[in-house]
Amino acid sequence: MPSNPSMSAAIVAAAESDKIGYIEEGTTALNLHIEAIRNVCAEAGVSPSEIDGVFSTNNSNLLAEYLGLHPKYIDTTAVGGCSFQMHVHHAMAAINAGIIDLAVVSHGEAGYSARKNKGNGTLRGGAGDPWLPAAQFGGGPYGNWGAPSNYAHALTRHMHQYGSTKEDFANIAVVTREWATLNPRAVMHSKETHPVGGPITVQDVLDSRMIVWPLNLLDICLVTDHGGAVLISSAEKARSFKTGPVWIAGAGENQSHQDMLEMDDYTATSALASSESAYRMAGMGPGDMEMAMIYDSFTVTAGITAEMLGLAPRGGGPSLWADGNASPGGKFPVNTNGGGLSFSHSGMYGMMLLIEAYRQLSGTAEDGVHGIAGKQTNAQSAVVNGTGGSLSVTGTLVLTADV
Amino acid sequence: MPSNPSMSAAIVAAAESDKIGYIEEGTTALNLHIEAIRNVCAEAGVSPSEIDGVFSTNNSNLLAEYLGIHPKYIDTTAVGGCSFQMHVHHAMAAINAGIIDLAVVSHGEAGYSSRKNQGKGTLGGGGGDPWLPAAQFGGGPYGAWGPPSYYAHALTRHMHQYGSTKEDFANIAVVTREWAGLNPRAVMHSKETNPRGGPITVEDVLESRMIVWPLNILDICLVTDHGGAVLISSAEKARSFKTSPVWIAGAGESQSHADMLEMDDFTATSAHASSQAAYRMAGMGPGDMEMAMIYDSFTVTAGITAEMLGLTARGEGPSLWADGNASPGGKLPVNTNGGGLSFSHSGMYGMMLLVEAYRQLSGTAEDGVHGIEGKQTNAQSAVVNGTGGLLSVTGTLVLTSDV
Amino acid sequence: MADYNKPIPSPDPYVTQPFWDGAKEGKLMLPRCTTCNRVHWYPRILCPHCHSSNIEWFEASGEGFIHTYAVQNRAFGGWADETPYATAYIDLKEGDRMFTALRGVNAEDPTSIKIGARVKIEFEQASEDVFVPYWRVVD
Amino acid sequence: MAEYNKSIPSPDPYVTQPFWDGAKEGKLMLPRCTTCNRAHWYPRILCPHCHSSNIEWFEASGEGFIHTYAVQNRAFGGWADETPYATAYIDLKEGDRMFTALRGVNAEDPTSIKIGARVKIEFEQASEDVFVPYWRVVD
Repeated sequence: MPSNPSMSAAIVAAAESDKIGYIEEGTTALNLHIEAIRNVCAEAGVSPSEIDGVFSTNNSNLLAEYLGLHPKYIDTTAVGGCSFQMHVHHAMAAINAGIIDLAVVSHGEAGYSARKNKGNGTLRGGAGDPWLPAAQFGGGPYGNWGAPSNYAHALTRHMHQYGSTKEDFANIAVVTREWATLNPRAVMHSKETHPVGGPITVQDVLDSRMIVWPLNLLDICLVTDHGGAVLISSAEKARSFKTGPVWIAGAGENQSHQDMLEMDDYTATSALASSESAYRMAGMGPGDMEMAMIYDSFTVTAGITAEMLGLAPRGGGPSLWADGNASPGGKFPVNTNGGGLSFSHSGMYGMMLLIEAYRQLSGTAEDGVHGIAGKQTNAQSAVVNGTGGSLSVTGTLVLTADV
Repeated sequence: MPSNPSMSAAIVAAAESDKIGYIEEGTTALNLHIEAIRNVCAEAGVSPSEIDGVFSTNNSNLLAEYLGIHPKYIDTTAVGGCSFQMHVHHAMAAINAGIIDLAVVSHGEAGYSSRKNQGKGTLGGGGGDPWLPAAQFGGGPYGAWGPPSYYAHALTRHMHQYGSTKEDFANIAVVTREWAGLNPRAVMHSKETNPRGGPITVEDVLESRMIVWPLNILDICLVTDHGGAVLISSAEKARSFKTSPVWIAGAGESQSHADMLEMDDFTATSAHASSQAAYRMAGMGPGDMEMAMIYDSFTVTAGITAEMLGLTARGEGPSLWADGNASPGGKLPVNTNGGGLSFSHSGMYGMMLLVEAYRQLSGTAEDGVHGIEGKQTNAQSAVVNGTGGLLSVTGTLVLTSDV
Repeated sequence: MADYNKPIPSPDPYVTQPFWDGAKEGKLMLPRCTTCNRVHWYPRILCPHCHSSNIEWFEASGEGFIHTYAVQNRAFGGWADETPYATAYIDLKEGDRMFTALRGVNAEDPTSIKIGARVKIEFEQASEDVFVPYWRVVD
Repeated sequence: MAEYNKSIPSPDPYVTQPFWDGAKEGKLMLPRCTTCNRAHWYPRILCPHCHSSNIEWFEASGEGFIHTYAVQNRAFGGWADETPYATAYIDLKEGDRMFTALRGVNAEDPTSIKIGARVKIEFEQASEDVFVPYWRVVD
């Protein structure tokens, strides 16, 4: 039963940036944020390193990276000037749930300087703020043009560090395609659904067009249209719907960086931390999982994440897919919808993971009503991992079937 | 003490948009969202009206408006493809705290169609999606150019409906300036801080430049640079800092619309609902509040919100500031920092409200170390309200000092 | 039309096309839910009142009333040439509300404009395909 | 310089100017925290290691090693003319890491590039004020 969170949390310090108001010499929104965080920590007598929850409008990921933090709760809710009251509301719920102990709510806004600086330094805008550290020193000036060109660097390093091979990772794409052939709605289900659909081999992956060495086209997810939604109910009401519940036994989130420039180890992600949180909350471990839905924007994403989730030894991520282990009928089904590689991936694949995990654990894979033979597994538990940004942020869930 | 939220919530349904994948006839991200929400509700056998928490990357405010619902928890966390796992994490904490009973996590992304549509219909972009309903039918085509040009319509309606006057609202600016006169860091503190600073009269407001009738420039907030931060700690640790705690006794949030086109009553905001939630959680009411920090992007924002927070009768918001009631030394101090009207307002003023409320209730107004005589009140409780968008979204907190 | 120097809406081909098609012919087309029989504005693929997908377009009266208004003394782009001008929310005779810039009013004298005043729709051609709806006070 | 057709970084005047000033003179300037004595990259007003604000700029060696790399076979804008080209993360001799496009490598043969290879910085003039750092393999 939910408990009233009143008085479960307190604001323990408040501070401003060094200067406020009409700052004639000019400033940036990022500097205002950082000054305020530094000052509030100084007043409270804590190190920013003790912060485990970051709340801001849009920029929590950047602020945590800038400060070198790895928060357990990240909120970027941005709905205008009341966002900060809502951040306090959200932080209270997170503290009440025992997810975090110390949150920062941060604000930095160069309302006045924006004019002088022609909109630069505002952290705003679709094209991005050209004064962002990553805009000055990240990929753009050097011809990085998107996720594939970033992620490729991780695969190079993994192969160097662990002696893994392109073939190892290509096999992830092959196995994932096997699942797609069992999903009539998968884009790459068959030659009927797409001219290049249907089964593929490791050789097909290696022979496919080289996009960014060492990533071939078939190492890379699709770019589709997709909409999805899930409903989450309180435990009390969870059995009152036409559809059945799948329980959230554990959940966790974490980040290691925002821009890949700040990624410490290119062969590891914060899925280690987020899955540890989720396993701990659930009182379960990787050995208790009967299937996995793993973010596969690229074969390298899935391979590395398998290691982080404790499903494969360090350096041996692709082995999870070897020898039919993760294939249809295998011991440990992975990405049973056909993955972002072969089912559908519109850019933010996390929702597809959720929907498939729900369907598998509620016995309704594929179409949400009944299971399709072969595709429907017997799994009663699943670890579900999402990865965002440039291997930057992760969220991991441990879900269990209703018994 | 926090309790483990494991199994306090369940995913009870999952569904997709009508079509997914390569949609050759094209679609929009908004349509994908709405289709998925409709479908997931149909599968679960619930009406979208039963949803009280909305989670999406960036667009929760729009989705709730589109569906005509008024959620109690709004999360727009957007950190890439893992955002949805994090939404589940956040929703679980909110359910565990008893804030909501049924959350929707929604995803809609026109990854494929966006090429065909030259980036339109994606809900993305700094310049905004030109296919958004509000872009086609809202203010832009008719010369509405920013918050003042929209908010003015609310003041016109308030005066029509309740017989209130421009003088009534102008007095809010006058009283707020009195507080700024006690805050050395207020932009409009005095002639020393700004050529136009120092005390003003109702006549000054009425004679100041007309920006959008019926809003004169002195009815409108400043546009400054500002950074601010607060730290929020668990109850257990709240007394372990150099600074002292101010307790979060109650918190609530709500929304009535996103674009003003969908605002039902131009003289009322969701601060009624969000403050009701906050008062209920706190077990307190408006009569228990000893001061108020009220979002004053415009005099009309503050005036209407005073009614919503239960501090005055309907239609009589500005009376809260009448007869010195809300002035320095008055019975119910309001906006003791000098407000967005005269202290500082960078665009999203909510953080300034929080910082000032913390300082008042911890006895450290103005500078965070000690109270300044006159400015420092004796208040032991405060209602703190933020308003975002176009009178769209509100968050309300009930804070109490440490005893 | 050649001199239409204000922002021009971008009709989207998936939802709002019937409105813009009607506008070309001088007709106000509105969406109505055939399940609950209520009109809504802006156009949607799901009724905001009863969440049905059964939405039809019909030709509306083009009549309404001023719900509230403001006078813009400051403006940008093409609208800067027209200051002061009055913007308003219009209560449609068929229900729900549209936004507009008012025609047939004296924006120099804001209080001469009356909440509740009767208005009729008219369309100004902004480009070959886009006719922007405006509302004119007829009282 | 006149023909520099790739995207040019926008130096910001509040934090990174010493770097760009150094670049004009062919020097690699790095920020270092004088409290914990560690260099960091990208430039900050707060040390990411110890959160001190005591940051100074110093002239670094301009030497480093390839940490990892990729070869871009697909590209946009000015970079499209240079495909395939190798991008890399460089471990700086003084600590922390920069991103770059590699000079002095054969990107046609990706595996000929070696992780751990020694690199030195050089600067290409992109505009009057902006000299973009690149790293050349010297092994």
